[in-house]
Amino acid sequence: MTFEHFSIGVGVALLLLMIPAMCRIVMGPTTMDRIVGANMVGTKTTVLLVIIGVIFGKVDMFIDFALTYALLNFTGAIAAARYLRHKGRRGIVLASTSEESVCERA
Amino acid sequence: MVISFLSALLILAGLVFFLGAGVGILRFPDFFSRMHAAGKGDTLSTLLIIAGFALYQMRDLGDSEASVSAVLVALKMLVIIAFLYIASATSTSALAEAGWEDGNDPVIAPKHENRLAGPPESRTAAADLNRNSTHDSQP
Amino acid sequence: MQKLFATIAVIITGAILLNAVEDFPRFGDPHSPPNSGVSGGSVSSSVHYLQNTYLDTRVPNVVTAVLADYRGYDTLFETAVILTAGIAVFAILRVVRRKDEEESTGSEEKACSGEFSTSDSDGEGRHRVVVGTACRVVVPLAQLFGFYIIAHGHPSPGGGFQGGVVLGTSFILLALAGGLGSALGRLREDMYLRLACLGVFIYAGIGLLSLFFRRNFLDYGALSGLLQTGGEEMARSHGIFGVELGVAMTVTSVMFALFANLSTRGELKGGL
Amino acid sequence: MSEHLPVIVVLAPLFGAVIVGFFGTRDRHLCFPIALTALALSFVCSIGVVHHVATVGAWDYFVGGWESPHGVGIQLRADGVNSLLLLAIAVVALLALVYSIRQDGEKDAEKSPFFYVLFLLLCVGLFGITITGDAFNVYVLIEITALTSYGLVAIGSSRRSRVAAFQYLVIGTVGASFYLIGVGYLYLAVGSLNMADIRTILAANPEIANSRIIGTALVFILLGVWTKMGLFPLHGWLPNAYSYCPSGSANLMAPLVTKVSVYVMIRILFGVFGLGVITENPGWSDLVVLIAVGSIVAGSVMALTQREIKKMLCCLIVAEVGYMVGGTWLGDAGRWGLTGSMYHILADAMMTSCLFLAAGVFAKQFGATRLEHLSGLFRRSPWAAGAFTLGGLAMIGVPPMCGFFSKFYLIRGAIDSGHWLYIVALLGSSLVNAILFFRIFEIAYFGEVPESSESSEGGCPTRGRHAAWRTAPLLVAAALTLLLGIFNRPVIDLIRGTVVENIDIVSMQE
Repeated sequence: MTFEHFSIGVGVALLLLMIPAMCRIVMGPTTMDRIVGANMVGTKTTVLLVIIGVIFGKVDMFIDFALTYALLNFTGAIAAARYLRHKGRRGIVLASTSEESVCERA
Repeated sequence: MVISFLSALLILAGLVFFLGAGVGILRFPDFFSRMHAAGKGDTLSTLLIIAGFALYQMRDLGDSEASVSAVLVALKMLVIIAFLYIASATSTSALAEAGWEDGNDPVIAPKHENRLAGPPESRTAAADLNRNSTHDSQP
Repeated sequence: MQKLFATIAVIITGAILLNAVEDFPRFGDPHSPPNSGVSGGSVSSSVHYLQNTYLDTRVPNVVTAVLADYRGYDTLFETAVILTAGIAVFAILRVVRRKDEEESTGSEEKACSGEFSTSDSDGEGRHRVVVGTACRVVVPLAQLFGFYIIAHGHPSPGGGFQGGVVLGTSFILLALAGGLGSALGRLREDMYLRLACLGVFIYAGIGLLSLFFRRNFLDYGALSGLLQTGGEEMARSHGIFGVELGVAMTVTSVMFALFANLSTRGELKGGL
Repeated sequence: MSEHLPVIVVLAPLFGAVIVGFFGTRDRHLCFPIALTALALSFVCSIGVVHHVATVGAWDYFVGGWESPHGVGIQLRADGVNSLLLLAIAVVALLALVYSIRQDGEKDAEKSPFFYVLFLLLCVGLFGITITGDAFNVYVLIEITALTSYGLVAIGSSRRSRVAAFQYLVIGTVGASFYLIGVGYLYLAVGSLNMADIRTILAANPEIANSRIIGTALVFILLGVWTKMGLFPLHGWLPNAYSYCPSGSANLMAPLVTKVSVYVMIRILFGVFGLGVITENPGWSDLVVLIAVGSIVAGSVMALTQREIKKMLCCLIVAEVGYMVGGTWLGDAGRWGLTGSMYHILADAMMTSCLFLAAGVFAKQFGATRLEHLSGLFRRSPWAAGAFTLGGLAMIGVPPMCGFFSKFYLIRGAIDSGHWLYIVALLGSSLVNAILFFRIFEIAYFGEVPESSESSEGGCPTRGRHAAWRTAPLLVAAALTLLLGIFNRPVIDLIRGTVVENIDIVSMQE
């Protein structure tokens, strides 16, 4: 087994392991949960880009993509956090979240 | 060969931690513990996997022809690692704070509820309102 | 009713699109018309690009050469599209104040345009400390990386659009970390509007230079008369780089302009 | 420099826009002179292009010097039709620009530089679409045109204009993406983007020309272009967008954007797919003529129900688009329908420009936006009234005006090909136009001057301040409407001589 095959295996495993995060994006229950899931998927996409580079034998090229993607992912997460924080303080999300926390507590 | 083996070991360790993060984000009961799983497991697994690949790039360092670009690539991977190390922690912090102000409440065992109610001065009025309403609605 | 109509329209569109799939060339077929030209004789332009790019322009990356040289006329207008988007958003959203209000806002912007303002009036100090400290490390590196991408359009996938996005992101990060005022202190509003225009001007201006050497528009080969080194091929390579700089300027400033105007509803105060 | 005229036509407004954006924010009084200089340069260059085309013949220009037979670079091509359209665009844009000096008054003065930037960029898009010989380049320029149009519609401060701009944005984006899908399919089938190159490939390889990919590409390109021009079932955005935007923008967009889309349709049909598309599929072309008839009828009926002047004019645009699409698809042997459509693009640009300028003058100077406001108005402003009358008569199709000749050629083509329904719709729509305009003439010339006219004048502070700047372009537009009709012969000869004959040569080669 060469390292390329191993890399493909790692990539597939990463994709499979992303499924829980995807589930969290779909299930919620709050918007913040979805953003946490999306952030996790984004971080792993950075890794996947490196792996794709290894598989294609062009790591020097894909490493730039990975770095750019990581930067954009970081900016996106911070922006989402800032944006939703304002929303929550204005009391828009509260109605649904209070019900959710009641359910979980009960 | 040893280096390949070591890097494979690092990558597999990363996958294991990522599995932990995945289980955590799926199974933990409230936002903050899920955040905890995602933040820690995700960051560590990413660092380990990329470190594994960086190590693999250095496998034939003695070969003068390939070594310059290989070292460059490995250095770039280290830059990614450093960046993710900062960025992941920061975004986790920002998201957790946003979640707190958004009105997410941690799930707390009933007997500790009063003790661990969180720093009172940072609680927004909205969160307090939320807390009161949940108290009222409980049987 | 509307939904039903929309569904039917979408299904019909999809059916028409899929109708032709049967006649498509095989995926990755080296003999398909786009890859090798029509069997009737004429060579496809892609063959020409792959065979002659390095000879014509001394640029190893075919995509960059096609983008900025062979089809540079398209890219000029794509840059203009980005400028248009920035100007249009500005013209629609920006809230313009009267004279008496302007004075007060001017002083306010001055107040918060210093260093990373880690303490805000509305008690967000803690958040600003963590994100602000991280961004103090990240932003300069991101900007350096942006310049690297712009400069590396020749050998690797990169260039003005991508590098401009990274540079613009760095300014957005600055705004997220220290408040919009701190970012506007570094890239003022009249500055970024001018920079966006200047980018397109640089692009079109480099193209226009070749007119003075009695060559066609955007024929960078004419620049060899100015540069005096390396012949026409190197002149093309340098021309492509100059053009990428112009694109990067426009993209950077328009990205920041969009963020600033959209996140504050044109007030340019407060924001995220 | 004279060998670069085709590209300078496009570049002059681009540089103008950039310079206005750079210096205009500092000194707002620079905007208008810079914009005027840029468009005047375009105007002069387009005269040069028309002269060259009329004396020498079609003019190819290869951007970047990539003179390759198989479309490596981007080719510009000026021929009998599009050089004239370039001239028309330059004229209409100049008139709209002169009209729009300080168009917003003092209210939004801080934003006026950006109005000029968008205005000039819209001109870049229109000039570029007209002169390019590359199918993908058309898409890029359609995007510029569309984005600037959305901005120019939404720049009006009212809430209605923002809503109209949003509708326009959604539908316009769908149209542009349809065009892009079509071009993508086309490239997949032939491997080239150069229009002339695609034409030769399709003519040489009938098995490609008859494949489903090409058919789908044609359908999507046509759908996209029809959406952009507001043909009948796809016209929903048009009346709101053009009537709720500031009159400075409407004067540029209403006469030109739809006409340029019609031109794109004609160029794609005959420069890329070939005339065979129409003549070999009589069933489909009959259907398209039927749609065009529907567009004419719908536009006329909608216009009858409107009481607002600008909205009525917008509905008439829908009908006019029907004329041109129908004329293009007649498929008559004498090609008179096609000639009529091409001539009508120019004529309609002039007529619509004249009418919209007049409507703008009425709205700005007398606050008259609805028919009943016009009562007795024409006696108070005889010059504007005279110009509006000329424009209206041209729209109806009264002989010495340009509208008559385009209808004459369209009907001649329809008789040749036997599309009687189209003739009926054309004549019926002329009748409706006559009803509409004579109703306006009656109200405006013979109606009672309202008692409160003095106070309404007091309510319009802009009256008289820039009245001369607004009336002068209106008079020029009216004069051009008349002149284009009287001297129609050389224009028709140029259109017929260069393009229609070229099409015949190509279709004979097949």
